[in-house]
Amino acid sequence: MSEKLIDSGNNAAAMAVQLAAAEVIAAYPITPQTPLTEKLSELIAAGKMDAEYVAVESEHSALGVCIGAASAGVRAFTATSSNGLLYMSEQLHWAAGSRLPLVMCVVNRGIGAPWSVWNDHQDAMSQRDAGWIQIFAKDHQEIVDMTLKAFRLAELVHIPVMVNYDGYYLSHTYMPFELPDAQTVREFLPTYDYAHTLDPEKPESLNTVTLPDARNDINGVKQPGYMDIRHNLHQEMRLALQVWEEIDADFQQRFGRGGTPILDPYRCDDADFVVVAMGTLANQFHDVVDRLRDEGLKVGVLALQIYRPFPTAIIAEALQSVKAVLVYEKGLSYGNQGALYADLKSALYPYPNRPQLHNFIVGLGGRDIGTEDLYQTLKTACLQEALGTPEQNDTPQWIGLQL
Amino acid sequence: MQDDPQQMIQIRWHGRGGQGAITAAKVVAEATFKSGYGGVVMAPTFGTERRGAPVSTSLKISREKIYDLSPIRFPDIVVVLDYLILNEVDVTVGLKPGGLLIINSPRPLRDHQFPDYRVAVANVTKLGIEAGLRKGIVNSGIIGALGKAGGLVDIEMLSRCIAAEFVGRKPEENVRAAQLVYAATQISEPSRGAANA
Amino acid sequence: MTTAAKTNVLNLSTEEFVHPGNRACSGCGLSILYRIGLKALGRDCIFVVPPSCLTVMQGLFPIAASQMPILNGTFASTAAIATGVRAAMKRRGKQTQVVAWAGDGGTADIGIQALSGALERNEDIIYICYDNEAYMNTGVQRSGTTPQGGLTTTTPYGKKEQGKNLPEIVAAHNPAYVATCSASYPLDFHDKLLKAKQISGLKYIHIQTPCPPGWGCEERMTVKIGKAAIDCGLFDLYEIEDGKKQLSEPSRKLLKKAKLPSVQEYLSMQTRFKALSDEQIAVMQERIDQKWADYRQEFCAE
Amino acid sequence: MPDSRFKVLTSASTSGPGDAGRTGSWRVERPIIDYSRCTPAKTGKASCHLCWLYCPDNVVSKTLEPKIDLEYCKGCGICAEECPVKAIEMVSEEQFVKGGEDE
Repeated sequence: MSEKLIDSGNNAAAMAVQLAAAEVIAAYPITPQTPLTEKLSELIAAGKMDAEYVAVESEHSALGVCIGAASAGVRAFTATSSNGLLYMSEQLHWAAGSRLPLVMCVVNRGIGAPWSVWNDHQDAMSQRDAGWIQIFAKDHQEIVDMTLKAFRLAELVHIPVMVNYDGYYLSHTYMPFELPDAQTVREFLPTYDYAHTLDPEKPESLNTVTLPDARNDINGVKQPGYMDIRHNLHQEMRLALQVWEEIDADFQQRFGRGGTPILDPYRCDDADFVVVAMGTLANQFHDVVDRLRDEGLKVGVLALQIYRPFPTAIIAEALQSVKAVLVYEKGLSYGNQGALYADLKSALYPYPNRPQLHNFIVGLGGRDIGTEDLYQTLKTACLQEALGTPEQNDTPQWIGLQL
Repeated sequence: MQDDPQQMIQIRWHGRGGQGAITAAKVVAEATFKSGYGGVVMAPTFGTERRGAPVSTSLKISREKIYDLSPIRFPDIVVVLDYLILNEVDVTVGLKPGGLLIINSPRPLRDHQFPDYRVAVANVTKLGIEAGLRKGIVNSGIIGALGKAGGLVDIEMLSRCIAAEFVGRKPEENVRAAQLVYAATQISEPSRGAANA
Repeated sequence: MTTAAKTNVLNLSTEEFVHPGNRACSGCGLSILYRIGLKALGRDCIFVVPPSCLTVMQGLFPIAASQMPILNGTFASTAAIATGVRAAMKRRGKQTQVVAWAGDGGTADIGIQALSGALERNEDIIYICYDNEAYMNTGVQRSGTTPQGGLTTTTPYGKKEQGKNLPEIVAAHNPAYVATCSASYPLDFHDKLLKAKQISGLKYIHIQTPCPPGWGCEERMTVKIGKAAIDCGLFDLYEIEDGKKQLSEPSRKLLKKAKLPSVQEYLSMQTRFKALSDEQIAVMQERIDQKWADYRQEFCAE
Repeated sequence: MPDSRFKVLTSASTSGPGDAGRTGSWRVERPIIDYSRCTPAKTGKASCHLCWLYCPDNVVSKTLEPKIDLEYCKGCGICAEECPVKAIEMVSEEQFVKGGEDE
């Protein structure tokens, strides 16, 4: 039986991992992720979850343990935040390159220096090119559902998946959600399978040094070079979008929730102005949109649910004919612009009637994102008839600066 | 206020690190959720919590799903787990006129003059000891004051949720503390006659 | 103390697990170890290997020079990855031996954090460090175990600091088993592996591994030089079980000798030590003499 | 189960000889065994076999007349150095070059 309960986002994630029957958990404490792995260690110690908990000495080792376990044929899980994610960066690339179907929760937090324990998206954005699928949850229900779907996606396409959710806004916040029934989850999520499981009876040497060029194997069959392997990762990561939609459809049939695996629009149908954001920030815009709609402005908000692979065509189709797209994000590529903004701009470039684009940087290192500020900046952007120079239009606006 | 589905009730809790303000807010969140509120969001102070330092926690309650998780700026109710915090923190910041201020204090109600607000006072610390708790355990007791003055959830539901939260940690004594406080809480109406929040 | 059957060259298995025509250098000490070590470990093993000469020796995609299942991993995480493989074996109910096999850089330097963690948790793995006393795979840079005075490409006038005593660092974690070996005594290594397989918990084996290009010697001298290091008492073969240290035969027999050959003989066999001054060599000799004086006290009093 | 639409290319190598090609070509000196001195060959009894034990490249056989696989022998000379009866001589490969400048 599914169960309705109220709990923290970290506990929601832990319960999803328990339902997914991950068998090896390795993690290193870091705020605000810590309670998630505390919960898993507690579930395992209490015998409520049948798994190995490995208390490792670093995040680098945490993902190392998962790489070992997953390569040896067992479903593994880890979680981290911020500098912990950066510390395991090398392992992220490694897991993707060896096509390990891992799932990791990243409880998003700003990166030091200076130290900040508060939320933004810079940690995840810094790893966008690692070859991991990156999805962003907006509430506890999505944490649970996305985590379960992430395991299935990872294991179908053999690409690791990072489930992102906002530190504190979700991790430490209590809100209601529904926990699916264990038996139905078992039916939804088949048993773990890795294409190259380490096995003394079928020995293979995994992740061997690979030459720039294709090379014949001992049977004279041509095998890929490094670039071919990486091209395949890219191609299949693009193809994973489709699989993600299929998984969502199946999930919806079984659990009654879903339908917005890639884009989650709110009042976007006839909108002239569309806000694009990820995570809780997108939800925070609901009230703002309602208010501006009441004032007669045709505004909507589009939550981007999956950031890598970037749903280039899907989002461009959705936005190509609106007047303006306003990208609000909690991170940026320093010295340039918001990473999401730049991605969106490039996705829309081939379309002749592409909309105006504006970029807003908010909430870095946990800076309060006032709903009133969102309302004011959005309203101003919508009413702004006289446009500035291309460079001015393209320059990100920082909201909430205090100096 | 419960009849309007759009209405959100926002409660801000002030305590000290280690006093259990988060646990108290969690219990109330659970109780309101179980009483049929579909939107309940309890967000603790974000960041580095340290024992003894003032902390605050926010609880938003609504019939509908809550999308805005930003911190509470204009609370309807403020709960203070230790009256000494009144000297350190302006707990009434943003509190709507006519809003409710609940204080754990050994002093009588008349010593806590807030003309714009309804004020509820109980000696939660003392009643907790009477209920059989260790000195300084106030988080279960203060829920009784909120139950009495807030009118959101009945004391039976609150008691059930307290018992569930404190499993293995003197659940009966904690429930008794809440019930003693419920009975002892004294309430004064705003003297400046502001509208009810 | 656990004992294992004494293997000799005649009863040593002729089953081979490493193919000829691999990429190891001519006269490679590691190759001797790997070849003989696999005979002891047998087929029911999974290897975890960080970047090292072994990575290259084991073959370039799509050809593997070894017949074992191998997981090549990142440099710093050998012991962590091995932990994960072991956890998976436990979940799958398999007794498969998990063997981490790394160089001195991967063990003493970049990999020491993960090793220390695995030691503290007493993971049920065999961790083998083949110590050729510098980063040989990348062209002979100093490592934490490069001996004082040793020439490398990053210590062009000789290393100033003393090398880390890694087996002692490991032993301070109190793991199930610690042993030192030499590539020049492959049968001693073979039998220590047989013993390690019988012990649960973390088994650590540290092997001094001569490397002709790195040490500056003729390829044919690999075995001779390794033996010289032991004969002069510089490097000793021992086992530590239940916290008790015991010298292995090639070193134990030195206890009976009144005087050991001078370290100079060993040093002069290799160009890497040509920058050492007479004073430095004298200090080195003093340290060795003191160590053996202590050993005689420790082991001959029993 | 992986989705059949996905090829999942990785670097997973399978076992076989000669990853580095015919490493016999690395040799500058060739080991030549004098069976009249070699202990097992001379006595006809399994004995010694140190050339087999120490060979890093698995190219010496553990037979009464030890054989060296010259296809892969890298010519390190450890066998010659360790042979207790000096039965193995390292001979310059130049001597085995067929023909001469005319060819």
